[in-house]
Amino acid sequence: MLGKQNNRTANNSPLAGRAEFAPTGVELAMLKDKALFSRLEAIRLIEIAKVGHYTSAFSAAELFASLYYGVMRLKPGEPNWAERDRFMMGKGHAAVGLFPILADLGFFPTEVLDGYTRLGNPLGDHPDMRKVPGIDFSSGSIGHALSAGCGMALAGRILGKDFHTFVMIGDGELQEGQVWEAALFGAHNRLNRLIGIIDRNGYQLDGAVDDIITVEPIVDKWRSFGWETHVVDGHDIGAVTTLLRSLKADTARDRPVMVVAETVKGRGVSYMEAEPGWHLGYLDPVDAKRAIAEIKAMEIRG
Amino acid sequence: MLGKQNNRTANNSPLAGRAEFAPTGVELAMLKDKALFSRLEAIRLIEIAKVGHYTSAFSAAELFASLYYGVMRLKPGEPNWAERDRFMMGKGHAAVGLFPILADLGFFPTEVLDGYTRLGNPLGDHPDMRKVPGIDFSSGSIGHALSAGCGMALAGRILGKDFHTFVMIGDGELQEGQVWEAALFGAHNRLNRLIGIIDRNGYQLDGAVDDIITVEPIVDKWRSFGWETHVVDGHDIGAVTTLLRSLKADTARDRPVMVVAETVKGRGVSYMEAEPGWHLGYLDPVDAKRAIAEIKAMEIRG
Amino acid sequence: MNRPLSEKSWQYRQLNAQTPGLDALSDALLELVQAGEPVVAGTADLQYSNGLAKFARECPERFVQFGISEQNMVSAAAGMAAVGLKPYVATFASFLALLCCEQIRMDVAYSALPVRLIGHHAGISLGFYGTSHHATEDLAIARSIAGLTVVAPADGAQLASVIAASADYAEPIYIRTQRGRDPVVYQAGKPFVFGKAIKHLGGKDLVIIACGSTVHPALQAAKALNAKGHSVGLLDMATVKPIDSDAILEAATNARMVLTVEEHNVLGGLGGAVAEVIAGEGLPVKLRRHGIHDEYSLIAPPTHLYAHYKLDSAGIEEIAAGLLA
Amino acid sequence: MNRPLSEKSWQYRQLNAQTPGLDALSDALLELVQAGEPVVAGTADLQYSNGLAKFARECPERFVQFGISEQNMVSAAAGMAAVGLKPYVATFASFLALLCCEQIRMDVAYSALPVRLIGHHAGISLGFYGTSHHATEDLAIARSIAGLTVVAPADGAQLASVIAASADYAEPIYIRTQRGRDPVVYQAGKPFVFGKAIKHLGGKDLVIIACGSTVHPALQAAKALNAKGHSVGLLDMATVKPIDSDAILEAATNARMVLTVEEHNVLGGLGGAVAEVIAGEGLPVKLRRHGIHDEYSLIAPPTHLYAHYKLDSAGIEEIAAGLLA
Ligand SMILES: Cc1ncc(C[n+]2csc(CCOP(=O)(O)OP(=O)(O)O)c2C)c(N)n1
Ligand SMILES: Cc1ncc(C[n+]2csc(CCOP(=O)(O)OP(=O)(O)O)c2C)c(N)n1
Ligand SMILES: [Mg+2]
Ligand SMILES: [Mg+2]
Repeated sequence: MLGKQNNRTANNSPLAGRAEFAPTGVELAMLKDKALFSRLEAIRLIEIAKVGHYTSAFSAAELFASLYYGVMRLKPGEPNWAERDRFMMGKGHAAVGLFPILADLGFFPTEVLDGYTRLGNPLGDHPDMRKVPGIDFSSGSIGHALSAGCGMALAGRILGKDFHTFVMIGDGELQEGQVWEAALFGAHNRLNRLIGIIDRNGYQLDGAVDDIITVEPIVDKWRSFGWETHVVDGHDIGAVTTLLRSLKADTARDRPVMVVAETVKGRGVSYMEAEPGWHLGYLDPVDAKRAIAEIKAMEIRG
Repeated sequence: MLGKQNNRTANNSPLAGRAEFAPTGVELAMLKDKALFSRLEAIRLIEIAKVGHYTSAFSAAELFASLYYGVMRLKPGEPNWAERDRFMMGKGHAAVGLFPILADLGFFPTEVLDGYTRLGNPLGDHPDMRKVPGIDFSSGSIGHALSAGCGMALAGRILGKDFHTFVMIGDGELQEGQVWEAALFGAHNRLNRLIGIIDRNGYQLDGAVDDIITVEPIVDKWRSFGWETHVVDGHDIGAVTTLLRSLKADTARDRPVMVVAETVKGRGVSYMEAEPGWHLGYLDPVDAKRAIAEIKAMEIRG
Repeated sequence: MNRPLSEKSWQYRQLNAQTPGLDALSDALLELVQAGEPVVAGTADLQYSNGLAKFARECPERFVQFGISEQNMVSAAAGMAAVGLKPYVATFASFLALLCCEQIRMDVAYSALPVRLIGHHAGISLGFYGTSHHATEDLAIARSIAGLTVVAPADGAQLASVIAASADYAEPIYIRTQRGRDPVVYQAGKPFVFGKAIKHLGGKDLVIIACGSTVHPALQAAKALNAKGHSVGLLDMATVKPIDSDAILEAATNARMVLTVEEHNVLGGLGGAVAEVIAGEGLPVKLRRHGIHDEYSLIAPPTHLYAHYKLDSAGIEEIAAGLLA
Repeated sequence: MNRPLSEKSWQYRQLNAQTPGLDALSDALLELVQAGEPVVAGTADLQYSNGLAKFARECPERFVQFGISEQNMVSAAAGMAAVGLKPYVATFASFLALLCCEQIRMDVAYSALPVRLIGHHAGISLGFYGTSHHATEDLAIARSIAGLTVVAPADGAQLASVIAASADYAEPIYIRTQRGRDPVVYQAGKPFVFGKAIKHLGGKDLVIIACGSTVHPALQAAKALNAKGHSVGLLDMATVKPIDSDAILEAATNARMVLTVEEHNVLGGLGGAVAEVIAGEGLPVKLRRHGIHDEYSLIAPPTHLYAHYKLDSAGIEEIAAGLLA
């Protein structure tokens, strides 16, 4: 289990991104549709709360859709199924984009969405594993998720299970030291069924990551920490799905893998893409309408 | 102050290690002597405590001697002198090798050493800035020191001072996430008067660092975190002193620098060098005598 | 999309402008800078939440942005203090008192350095952000750390007074604040005295002891009950540590009952501190500790939570009336 | 250097063999493994200090070495528990309860996962290692965290009983222990009941309430005083949370005075918990809280510190006698 790493270099996955893992045309259309759905629902839910993280959810919409409709092994009717793939996110504040997907898949009734953030409702700004079927781990305090994911992946090995553990983290999140503790631990223990995804949207709360505390060069950092590292366009849902499937299929890998998903914070709504201050905010229904129109037009835009 | 890094590559210090910074022959003899003195005194003090970190102090003996007798700007009679260079260490458990040096330099009376770890004495297993003149920052909880050093270096800049801040950290210490938070912060803020030194002795408490949680490749990690990084034989006190002096003199550097000092845990005592379990322990006076003889013979060994 | 957005839409960077109460911290710090104090202010990627964006704009050379690295922030602040600066560092109370608990103890409190730790959005004031963003443990944690002064100002004016008074205060301080929307309790400019409770009302039947966010609603509740013929007192225990034992004992000697009200777990915080004083004297007064009863708050907008947990004036009045019955 | 070393010399790896009391933890865990429990044990580069080296040797496939990454250890333990394991993770109390306070709250306690956190070498038992290695705040911190059970066994036998009882316990637990050199208080095999104080002696003048390291010396002090004609009781409050209010109230109703003794700050810990119960009932009993009086301990070998801070039997007797005078 422990020990020095073998000679396979950090980035030589023979399967990575191979065409055989690509979604079919029908699948691809469905996946794109689900990513739009996630965005549209996020707008609807935030209207209930009157404040929310639109842009953090939008940058991750293709990632959520790809994972839940195209990559992960799930039984929505049995949320605690022991063999399921796990997903958790350090950037828990993007949960508003994930809840609609979980409801859509049948983890819980869609009516629950309508009470988003209201007293007694299980759905808040951050995902809560004790309250929400389908949520594998709670978050909200940025930086814990990769550690929890290491624990899950290691437990899977100890229990002889073959599920995969996916952990999404923000690029600002890389400033939390605990992420690097987990990075060392995951590499040392060769947690080869652990797949991290960095939502590299370039922004955090107070501004551009590179202005706040730069985390570049991200790829060099993860390679130097012993992770197989790939870069992908995080809005090209076909490429994302192909890559993640191929990484799941690569049973010969001897280490964890990190996917750097290049994304745009606020993707789909022009003024959010252009104005990083939108990390948190509220859209008056008039503006929401225009945002919805833009999102619906994404399909055409590309 | 903030912003992207310039084009000077991570390792192109034009002055690093240049001969003009080398200690003279007389100096070199004195420095070597002080490193032996540190080890011998550590043995004496641990006999008072009846338990101590011999080997952590021995791997750092040349580093302590080089810094305090050959590199740092100090006024032992004025321990709070605002212009002094600062030193702190995350591996505070090696303080038993530093206290004798501080006393030798006149920071406090040497008699204080004789009460090491006794009730009411300021000297314990870890350095305490509130109690011990010459100690610039307290430690004992591994992982804080580089952050404190970042704060000092930044404060120096804000206050317009030109002192240097030296931070020694253990190789096991690199497993603490806070070290990597500080690494990002120091690089982002271009703390060019911050000089880190990793005592790369290969061992931590429970065994070899590479067996516990590997931190290799160390140099790649620090470079990918934006630090100018050098490797030196940590027991070649001439080379260490030359390098540290040249790094201090390099006023054109635009980033912090990390020196990876390759050392041997327990250096100077053969059975400690061979047996990593000596991280903590006690030498019966009979064995101490043999250890002392070996240390005194180091001068000849080389 | 070139049309400007509706006036009702807003984004994070406008939070400051929308919430004028958030200026209190920056304004007070800028005054210290102007007075020549070697102040630096820092935050961990929350400059709009705590209003330090204003300080950053007006005094960039004394502002430090730490990113999402709270522990590095606290230890680095200690390092800055060791070189002669007076750092004020701010983040959500949960990410300060809990996440940096050990750095606070070792580098700040044990080292006795003049660092000021501002834990804002304390208690359950972050509503539906949930437990990760709630801090109902921070007073207990901060109180257990030797050498750390703990204050919880009730409003922006009192916060400003605390900051002003902190300039000459040798000890490190943990300052627990809300979200910049506090109803006004105090007039600006009132000097703050560390360690002294502020007596608003004397009471023979019951004395309420509150701090921070509960002072205003408790005051309203006390007034309402007094209007109904009861004698209910109110003490603002703005300094939770060192606690003003004299004020507690005076209240406990003159009244039959004491009610502590805090936006915090009823274990170990303000109520715990008052219990220690009362039990230490063996006074026969009955103490009721009100707050969050050792559970995790539900999620909801903060005002809904305050109503649910009876931490608004109506709720406190109900609790107090129950004791008086 | 080929001659073997003297028998009096020793190194870290021999600590286990030198300190048989350290086997208690590993032995109890190995029993659970043998009973088929999905137990894993982990530590953060301290396997010889807590004796888990034995577990690691005998059951390597269930041992996890985390290196000097305590926070990763706690969150990863939560992740393991979420997949069905029962993780027991151990490190010095200061690096667990303080350094990982926020991870404990969020990932373990709020998530209600069956993680067992063993904070060893608590209090000032690390003597001249100093404040960084002392933990006189951990009980206050752990008590403030909702959903966390807090126990402080007095000796190896009680620790073993706690571990055995923990197998079927649904809640997360913080277990505060010493350095494996505790004088014997309990016989092996006594079943441990969470939440129930253990009454050693009844008392009419004074009841001493202790936990963990102070049970043994307090028992000796009580016996010595009783031999001198006093009536001094002793309760072992091994479960600090949830606290056994009934036992406290019984003691406080029958005795004139209560004395809590803890190797912990007198603010917020065992004494704080007892104060909350007593003041909550308005009992006129006088409570004296003894422990570390909101200061940082000096450094010295532990026994010297216990004498200095009056936490050994002679010191406790002196404090109690002062109250009885
Ligand atoms: C430990 C912690 N510190 C601070 C915060 C407040 N916070 C919420 S979102 C955020 C920025 C996150 O940026 P990034 O990781 O890049 O995520 P993005 O939303 O851009 O995907 C911050 C600082 C938090 N949730 N947790
Ligand atoms: C936060 C923290 N965790 C654990 C310890 C206990 N501890 C003391 S020394 C040590 C090993 C240090 O190894 P390394 O950093 O390599 O230092 P070395 O002695 O080898 O120079 C550990 C784990 C500590 N002091 N602080
Ligand atoms: Mg981002
Ligand atoms: Mg080492």
